[in-house]
This record gives sequence, structure tokens and C-alpha cells, in this order.
Amino acid sequence: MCIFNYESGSRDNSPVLKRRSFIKTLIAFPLGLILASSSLSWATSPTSEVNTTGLAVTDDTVTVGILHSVTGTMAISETGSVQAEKLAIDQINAMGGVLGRKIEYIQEDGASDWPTFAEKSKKLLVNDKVASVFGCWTSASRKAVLPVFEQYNGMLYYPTFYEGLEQSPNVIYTGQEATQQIIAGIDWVVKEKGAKTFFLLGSDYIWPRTSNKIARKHIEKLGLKVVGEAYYPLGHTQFNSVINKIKLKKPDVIYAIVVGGSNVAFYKQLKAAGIDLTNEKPLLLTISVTEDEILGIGGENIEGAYAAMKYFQSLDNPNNTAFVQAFKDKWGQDIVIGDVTQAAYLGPWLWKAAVEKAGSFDIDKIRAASPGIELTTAPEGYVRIHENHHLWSKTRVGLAQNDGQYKVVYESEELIEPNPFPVGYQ
Amino acid sequence: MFEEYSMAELTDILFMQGFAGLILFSVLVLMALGLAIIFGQMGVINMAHGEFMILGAYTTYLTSHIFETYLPALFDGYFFVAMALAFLVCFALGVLVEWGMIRFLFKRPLDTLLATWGLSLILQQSYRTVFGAREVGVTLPEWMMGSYAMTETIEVPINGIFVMVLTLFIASGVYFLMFRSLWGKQVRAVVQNRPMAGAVGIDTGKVDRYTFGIGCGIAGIAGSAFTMIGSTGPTSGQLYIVDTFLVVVFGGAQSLIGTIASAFTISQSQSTLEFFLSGSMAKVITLLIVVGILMLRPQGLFALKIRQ
Amino acid sequence: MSTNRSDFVLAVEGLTVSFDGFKAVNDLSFYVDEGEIRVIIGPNGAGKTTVLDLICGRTQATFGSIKFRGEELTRMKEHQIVHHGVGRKFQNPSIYDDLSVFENLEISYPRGRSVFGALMFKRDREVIEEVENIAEIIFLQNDLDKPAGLLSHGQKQWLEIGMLLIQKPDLLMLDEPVAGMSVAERKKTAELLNRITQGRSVIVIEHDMQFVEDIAHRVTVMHQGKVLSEGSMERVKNDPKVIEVYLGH
Amino acid sequence: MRQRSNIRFMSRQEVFGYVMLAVILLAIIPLSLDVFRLNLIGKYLTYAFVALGLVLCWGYGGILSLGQGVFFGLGGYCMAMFLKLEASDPESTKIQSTPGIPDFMDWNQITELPWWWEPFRQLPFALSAIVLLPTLFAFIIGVAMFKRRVGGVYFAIITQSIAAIMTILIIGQQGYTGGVNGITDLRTLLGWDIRSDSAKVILYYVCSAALFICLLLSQFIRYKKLGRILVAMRDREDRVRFSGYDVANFKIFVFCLSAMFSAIGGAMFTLQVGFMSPSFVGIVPSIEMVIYCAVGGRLSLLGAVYGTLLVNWAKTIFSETFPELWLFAMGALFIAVVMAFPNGLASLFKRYIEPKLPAWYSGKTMVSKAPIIEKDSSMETAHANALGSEENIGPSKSLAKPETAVTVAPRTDEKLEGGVYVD
Repeated sequence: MCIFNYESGSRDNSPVLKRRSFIKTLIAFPLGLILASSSLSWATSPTSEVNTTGLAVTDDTVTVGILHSVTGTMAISETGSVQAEKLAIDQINAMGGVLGRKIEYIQEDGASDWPTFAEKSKKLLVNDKVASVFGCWTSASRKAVLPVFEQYNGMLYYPTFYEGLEQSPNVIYTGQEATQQIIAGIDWVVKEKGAKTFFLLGSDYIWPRTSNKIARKHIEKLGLKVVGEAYYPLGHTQFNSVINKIKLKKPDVIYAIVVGGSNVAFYKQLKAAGIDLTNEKPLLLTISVTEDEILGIGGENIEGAYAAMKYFQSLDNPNNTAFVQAFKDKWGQDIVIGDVTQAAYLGPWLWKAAVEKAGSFDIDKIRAASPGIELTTAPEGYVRIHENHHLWSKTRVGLAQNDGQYKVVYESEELIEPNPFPVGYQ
Repeated sequence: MFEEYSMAELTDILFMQGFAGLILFSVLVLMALGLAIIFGQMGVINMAHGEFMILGAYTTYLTSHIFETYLPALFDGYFFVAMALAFLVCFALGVLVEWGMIRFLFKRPLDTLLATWGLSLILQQSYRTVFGAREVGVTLPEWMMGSYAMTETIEVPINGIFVMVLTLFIASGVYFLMFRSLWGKQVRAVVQNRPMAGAVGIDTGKVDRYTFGIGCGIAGIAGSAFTMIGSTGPTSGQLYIVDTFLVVVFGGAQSLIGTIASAFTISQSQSTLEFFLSGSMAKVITLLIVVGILMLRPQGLFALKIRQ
Repeated sequence: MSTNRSDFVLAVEGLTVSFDGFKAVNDLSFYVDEGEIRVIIGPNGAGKTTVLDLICGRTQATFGSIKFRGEELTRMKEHQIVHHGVGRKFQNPSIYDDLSVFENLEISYPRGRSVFGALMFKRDREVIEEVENIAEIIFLQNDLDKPAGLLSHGQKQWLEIGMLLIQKPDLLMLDEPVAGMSVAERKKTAELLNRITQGRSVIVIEHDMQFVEDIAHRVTVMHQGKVLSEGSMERVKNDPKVIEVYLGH
Repeated sequence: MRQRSNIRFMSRQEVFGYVMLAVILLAIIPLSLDVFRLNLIGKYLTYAFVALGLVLCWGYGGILSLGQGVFFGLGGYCMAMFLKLEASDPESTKIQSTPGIPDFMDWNQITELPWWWEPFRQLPFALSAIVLLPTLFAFIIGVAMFKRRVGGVYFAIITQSIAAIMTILIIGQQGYTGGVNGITDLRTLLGWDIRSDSAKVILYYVCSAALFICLLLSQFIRYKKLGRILVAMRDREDRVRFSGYDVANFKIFVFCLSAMFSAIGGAMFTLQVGFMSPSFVGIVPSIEMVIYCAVGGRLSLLGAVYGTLLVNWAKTIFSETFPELWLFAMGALFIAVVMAFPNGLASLFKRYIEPKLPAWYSGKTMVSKAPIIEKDSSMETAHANALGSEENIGPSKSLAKPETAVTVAPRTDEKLEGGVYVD
């Protein structure tokens, strides 16, 4: 079995390619010696040992997949993730790659269409035999590819904050699950701002609905009151009615989980209706608006709103300063980085760490090695993979500024444990 | 349902919901006017209508940048320039599209539907290539974003009033153009009897081209105005298309009054329902009502009975 | 006047239709006898075609009744009216260009008119014979396999008449059957009409006065939606009101 | 002359066409592709059901529905409901707070299976629902619309709105429908693992066979008088009415049939792809499916299959190599098909390839000499006969050429009023 795979692995390479990569290795070798002396010991491990399942791993390259929407309605959100993953891959390659092998990627377009995601993920796993996949953004696309990853035993690094209620052996969730994001945020707003009443608002699909459900349970547990809850179809652009409702109910907090293009309409109309968020009457707390979304909304329209998530571009730590600089150098100085973008950036690094810990590209070994893996170089600070494949992470609250950035006003003391199946919140 | 509110609050609800309905009404009319001209007068189904609106929005975005960079002193007034430019850009593209595509498809409305759908895909991808996949934020002059507080709870958004005034202005403009000007007479002559209009010396090709162009131009103005209340991204245009068509069809294809009446009906029922139901169900019920009425009265609300 | 006189094939009484207030047909009454050829004439816009539209159900009457062999037609659908024995030819030849002459006639053959019937319809001997028989009457026996779109204008008119004939209607309504025909074709058509009107009633709208004189039993003159004059061609021609309308303005 | 008395079920060319397609679908494709690509083709073929329905409904009946996705989705959801219930046995869902119900219901705090899900535990019920439910829905829409003589553009826009309504409903009622995620993670059909490679191959063959049954059914309809009435109706609705047919019934019939085909396609989709989501129900996929039909040739039954395969194959290739260009290509394709080749691939085939084929193909030596004309397939019989009786037409071959071209040019000049009559 081993031998067969080894042969099939090398047969894929034409002699020309082989020679070229050999020359590359020659050139890269002294470089790698300096940059990645730590990984040097693995550079010599034969492919047959590190890859027993026929993945696309050769003696000097390993192929991974990037699967996001670059066309269609979701391209707006997913572009940042693609950029972050490519940056991480570049940086890893510059450090000598993984187990001495340079990462190559095959990028596929999910086209904002869930079946296309399923089709493409199957292609990546079955045809291209990629060693791991970084991708997906919406829950729907993740749900669509999940059975494929489980059937063909692939590994997906999924970057988005999401509703939880899932824990697959074939997915590492690098974003926060709902309770991490929600509970800390609500606790903060109750403690610091003395909030008593909440109005829950969301786009009409699973993430906002599940999140609001957790929020409601938590609010009620605290003995406080939800005075209204409303959902609008994705892409809805008229929010005047709900704004009127909010005005009448006079909640202390508008808890908003509006996504996509609707966001722009919502915040502009909120401002036009005379609700100045900087007055904090009511205060607005969101878990869905990252710096990426503010680009479309306009900083002047959302100034004064609070967001609860794990990462803001303005985070002040050396890791993040370096990351932001590298990101801007690669993709342009005007670019902004949101929570999901940073989470996507973690994907390749976590995978690299798992591979090196396992000493193998085999999915099963990576899975076994993943829990407990920590990343001290993460832009958000320190993260660690939990047994349940989610990340321990801190939650921060940011205050939206006129220039489109968040000012961090709160950071949870401890890492918050991921809890995708929160008892008592369902 | 009402017991939780006081009497004064109920009055406020009534007023504010009425106003929200009026804003939605203006928005719908603005979206639909351009389409009503093209569909009603030419029988062309322009599925790229939403993309023309977004072209207007992008034009506004570019204009705002130019003013910010070169003419910051005049920034407060840039929006009017942007609207004019949006009209011109969309008009020009409209004329081009009519000349290159639509004129070969006369009398084949369903084919214009497919062809303009193709056009909309191309436009979407062009926007994505040129402006990037992310949404762009259009900075508005400060005076347009505030609100006017009438009482403690009743606050009237200035951009809402702006949209209403603009709608009134454009609608009366269209009315004069179509029913009081020589050009409008020519358009209607071509609609009613193309060969005859040609025979009396009307350049029917030119009339078509400009009709289409003006319809697209108005879409551009609408798109420009919508930067105040909506998003500007490559696929934002698709959000509008179903609503827009329903307004036009529901109103009766060839009737300007019909378009306005149907926009009024749809907007009022939608904003009223939204207050009592979830936004999704309000939308579903509104659409169902419209489809239901259309089944009973397929010619729309206002259609002339004509001899066959 | 009795509305139930059974010797009338068609009794139209008090017929009115208004389009947004404009009365295209206004309180119109007339009666057609068994076996009669009735020609309706009148200036443009007099409402002639609208009358045919009303009878065959294409337009709904605002008021009034149309009785065909004692049955009220105003509330029936077009195809039901056809099933009762009323056939209608349009002003412009209305045939199926994409189908062959044979298929054009076959579709009009009064059998298998339901969806299921059409699915189970068999082209048997009876159908073929009937089609060939009709084709001979309308001078198209040699063109049966030709796509109908390739026929000349006159031949298309005949084909449409043939499509009516194969339905075996009791009342035949023809809207300008000789419009756009050459002199020779006109003659042939007049001949055709005389032959096929045996045993059925016919309503014809026509402008060609020579043709009208050739075929009409009685003539109804319409003007502004009303009957202006009625009677034999001779009488109508000398009616001062008719002369006024045709020549007066 | 006598030949008209026995029109054939298929012309020689058609027999050849069907055999060709059978060889391609049942032999060439399965033998030359791996299971992954075969499964992809299988998925494309499910869209061909919709395209086939559109050929009947739009090409023949002149009714353009922009809501075919609704029926595709309904069929797919019926199948998915059965499979989901099978996948949600109490054993494999024991971590849920209510074991034994589909996972998404559990997430939405539903503690009991809704009553209308219950019958979908039975395969016979689910199978009949796949066929009957969408057909019934189409029947209701059809009766409401066609009896009121809503047609043409109005029908297109109303069906489009129905698609929009359905999407919002499905997404909004996520506790019962799975919402925007759809119904995912389907595993077995009566205990048979549908995700295994062997199952994929078998399902591919089942799908192809079902497609052939639908094709032959359509061919049968086309060959009967019903088919000619449809053509007649598209050309001259009034004339058909005054030949004594209740036009509305025919429209309802063909619309229902196309809905049924779409639904079967949807069910096959669910089986082969393993999930169903509302992204098929919306407006965009519904319009895309129209383009599959248009590319193949809106009058050609076989063209629908080839058109679907070609567009989807191109989509896959493009998006693997230049995803940014795909929308440009797709947009250009829409425009080109409408403007330059209204009868799609089928007309190109007839124009350029058929004349070059050997004589045995057409069965008549004279066809190779015949004028190259664009003719639609509905004319095949008539035209072949016309050629056969060329002596009768006389020596006007040169004259016949332009005229035929004019006559058989696509009948797409639907009037705007298109069936909306004032009453």
C-alpha cells in the first residue's frame, strides 16, 4: 500500500517539472537552512512516511485547496479570507514550508452557490487529493461540503464566526462559535452600560436566529428583558418599519445581526431616522459587522456602535502589527482586515503546526495532533485548539470609529472555552 | 396587539409608519419609472435594470471621490452633479445597448428578457473587475444624513424627504416628457402604430434609442439616490429587480398612473405588514397579494380597455 | 318581437359593448335566417369586426344577448361557441405557418378536441378522406404536404375557409374573405362561397361592392355601432341615410 | 402522396439522434470518466430534465416560465425529506435533545416531527409526492393563470415572483425546511449507501434512464396531434381557440408536464448530490435553466440535453481555470444565443453538420443536395415530405430557400399583450 502510493505520488510529476523543482530546492536549500532550521530535520523525511494516504504530497511540495466564492453575492465577504489564506501560505513558504515541502494551492470558486461548493470540494479531495482545504464562509456552504469532507476524510479549516451546533472530526473551526461571541458581549454591555432591555434584530437565516436565541436565553437568565425580535430576508433594503418599532419600544440595546448588503441599508437608515449611535440611546451591539462591512456602510454611518468579536484590526500587539503590515504590503495599503479575515489567516498556520506535530500529512494523524495545538504568533494573540475542534480565544468589544476602524474597549480576561452545544441555551 | 401602547404612541406609530410607507413608495416609484418607460412604451423587458441603477451608484461613488480630492469646498453640493452624471452615463450606455442589441429583438419581448439578463451578468462582472468584489461606501454630504425632529418620537429623515422630492420631480418630469412634449407624442405614436409613425416621418429607430436611453438614465438617477439608503456592490442591483417588475406589471404596463398607484399599494401594505409581522412574512404576503390580484386582473390595476 | 323565434339561426338583440366609455357597438339588433347569406357593410370603425368578435366570444358584451339556435352565446367561451356550430374566419389569414396544409386541416377536424383526445387522436382513413375532400373544395389538393407558410396570400385565405368547413359549422362568419386577392382569385372565391353556403347560414363582412352584390341575400349597413339600414342590396343602395354616410361627409 | 397517412414516431434522423445520445450517455461517458466526473455529469443531467420541460413548455407551447426552479426544488425537497428521515433514526441522532427528528429541527427547538413530514417516512408516498406535488402546484398556477389568459411576459414575471416567494418562505421557515442551509447530510436509501462510488454509478444510470423515458414521452407527445396543437397554439392562439379547442387546458397540461419533469430532475439531483437547498428554487437558477434550453435549441428535445451538458461543462471548466471570466462568458452566451442562434445548437447542427453526413443518415440521397435551410425540428416530418414531393412544388427550389428560411425562423414574436385579453 505504502509503496503503491509512493509510486503514484511521484508518477504525477513529469521529469521536466521534477528537475525544475530540484533546482528550486537547490536554491531554496541554503535559504531554508537559515530561515527554518527547526524544520530542517523533517525536510529529509521521505514522502512515503509523511503521506500514507495518497495525498498530493511530493518530495518538495504539498498541495492544499482554497475554496471560497470569488463570484456571486458572497464574493463581497469572502475576498478577505482568500487574501489572508494566500498571505499565510506565502509566509509559511518563505519560512521553508511544511515538513520541508513548499505549499502549493489550487483555488476553486464556490460562486456563492452551495451545490457548487459541494462539487468543488469533492473535486479538491477526490481529483486533486489536496492535503487540506481552507475555505467556506456561510454556514450553508459548510453544511453542503461537510458530508463530502466526512466521506472522503478531508480536513477543512473554516474561518467564520458561526452558530455552533456542530463538531465535525473533519473541520477545524478557526472562528468563534456563537456562545463565545455572544455571552461575553452581553455580559459586558450589562455590566458596563447597565443595559436592561434588548431589541434583537437579524437577517432571516440560521446564524442570526440561533445567535439571537442564545442571546435571548442569556438575557433572560440575567433577569433582563427582550422587548422585540425581528428578522428580514437576506438582501432586504428597507428598515424604516423596524426602526420605528425600535423607537417605540425604547430598548437600551439594539442587538443587531444583520448581514450582507442589508447592513448598509440598515445603518444608513438608522442614522437618517435620527438615531445617533454615539449617544448610546439606544446603544447598538452587533456581532456581524467587521471592518470589511464598514467599508460599504461608511464609518460616519456606524460611528458609535459596538461590536463583540475576537479580533479587530486595531488590536495593539506585536503579532498584529506585523500581520497588518504584511497584509497591506501584499494586498494594498487601503485594505482593511476584519475578524473573519484574521481567522482565515490562522488556518494554514494551525494546519502547519498540526502537520509538524504529527510528523505527517495524513488526515487522521493531523486530527489526532490538533487538540492542544497553540499558536502564540496569532494576530489576535494566543489561541489553542480545543478537543471539540474549536479555538479557545478571547472576546473583545470594539467601538466603531468614524474612520472605519474599531477602538478596543474591552477584552475578556481569560480565553473563553468554545462550547458548540451549549446546554441550557437551546 | 395595540394594548401595550398608549394613545399618543399609537398616533406616533400611525404617523411614522405612514411616513415609512411614503419613503418606500417613493423608492419603488423611482425604481420603477425607468422600467415603466422601457417596458410600457417599448415592450422590452430590461432585466439589467438593477445593474443600470448600480452603475448610477458607482458613478456617484466616483464623483464623491473626485469632489473629496479636488473640490472639497463644493462637497456639500456634489450629489446633484453626481445625479446628473449618473443620468448621462446610464443614458449613454442605454443608447449603446439599444443600438447594439435591443433593436434586433423587437417584437420578441421574452428574448429581450434573456438577452438583457446576459447583459446584467456581464455588467456585474465588470463592476467586480473594476471596483472589486467588496461593497463601496459612498460618503454623503453631512446635511443629507440627518433628521428633523418633529416631536420626541417623530423624527423625519432628511434623505427620506430628499427621495420623495426627487421622485416627485422625476415623475412630473416624465409626465411632461411623455404627455406634454412633442417628443412624448412621437414616442406614443411609435408605440401605437410603428409603421404609420415611420410613414409620417418619425425616425422610429431614434425614438426607440432615446426612449431606452432615458429609461436607463432614470434608473441611473434612482441608483444614485439609493446610495443614501442602500448598498453599492457588484450584485446589489439584483435585489431590486423582482420588486421593480412587480410594480410595473401590477400597475398596468402602459400606464404611468398605474405604476404610481401600484407602488403606493405595495409600499403601504408592505410597511404596514412589516410592523405587525416579521419582515420575511410581510414580504411573502405582499408578494402573494400582488400575484393574487394579478391573476384576477391580469392587465394590471390601470390598463385601458382597447379594441382588439 | 319574439326572441324565441326558432326559425332564426342567429338573433342578436340590444347588443352593446363599451371600451372605457366608447361604445363600439351600441344597442344593435339583427336576425339571420336559416340558409341566409348576410353581408355586413359600413365605413371603417363602424363596429363590424367587433360584432363578429362578440358573436364568436372573442369580446365580451356589456349588455344584450346573442342567441344561436335559441342558445345564449354571450356567456360561453370561444371553444364552446365553436362546438355549437359557429365558425369564424379572421380578416388577415390566420393559419399555422409551421404546419403543412394537411396538418392545418387535420387540426381543425372536429374530433379529439380535449387534451386527452388530442393525445389519443389517430389519423385514420376517415380523417384523411375528409381532409382530401376539403382540400379539393378549396383548390389545394396538390399542396397538402406543403408548409402552409409557403402558400400565396389567396391560398392562405382559402385554407382558412377550408379549416372552417371541416368543422361543419351551421353559421359561418367571414371577415373580408377576398381582401388582397387578385381578380381571378376573387372570382374563384365567390364561386367557392356559393358552393359552400349550401345548407348553412353565413355572415360576411366585405368592402368590395361587386362581390357583395354577387353573394348577398341581405345586407346590413352599420354606422357608429348601430344598424343604419337593412334589406336587399337594391334597397340599401338607395337608402338616403346610407348615401349620406358613404358620400355625405 | 400517401405517406402522410402514416407519420412516423421518429424520423430516421431522430432515431439516429436518440441512439447517438444513448451511446454517449450510457457507454462513452461512463467508460471514459472517473466516478467524480461521472457524478458531475449525472448532476448536469438532472438539469436536463428541466430544460426538456422547457422545450415543451416554452419552445412548443410558447409559455416561458421563469419559475421552473420551484418545481425542481419541490421534487428535490420531497426526495430529501424521505432521505433525511431515514438518516435521522434515533440511534444516529442520539446526541440531540430530541432524538429521531432531523438535526435542523432540533437546532430550532422543534421537539416533534411536524405532521406533514410524517408520511414522508414511506418511500411510495415520497415517490408519488415527488411526481404529484409539483404537478399539482403547477396545475393550480396554470388554472389560475391560463384560464384568466395570463400569458407571455406576464406569466414569466409572475412565475418569477412565485420563485421569489418560495425562496423567502423556505428560508424563513427554517425549523421545517432547513432554511438557507437546506436539507443536508443525506446518506442512505432504504439502507443502501448513496454516497459510495458504486451507488454513484448506479444512480447515474438510473438518472440517464429516467431522462430517456422523459425524452421518449416528449417525443410521443410531439408525434401525436397534441404536439401539433402546441405548435399551432404558439403561432396562432386565437385560431386554435376558434377551431374549438380550449387553449387553456393545453397550456395547463404542458405546464404541468414540464413541472413534473423538473420535479423528477430535482429528485434525481438530491439522490446524486446528497442534499437539497433553496438555492435552486430562486430566480437565478430558474433563468439559468432557461438558457440551457435555449443553447440546445428551444425546439429540439435532444438539443436540451446537449445544451445543458455543454453549458455546465463549460461552467465547470471556466470556473476551474478563470472564475472571473465565467460570468462574462455566460452573459455573452445568453446574448449570442438570443441574437445569433435563436434555435441554438440544434439549428447549427442541422445547418452545418447534417448536410455533410452520409446519405444513409437521412435516408434520401436528395437531402444532401437540398438547400441548406434552418428548419426547426417540429417541421421535420412536414419538411421531409415537402422534399419528397418536390416534383409537386415545381422547379422553384431557389425560390423556396429564402421563403422557408423566413417561415421557419423562430416563432418568437409573442405579442406583448400575449394572451392578456380584456374581459
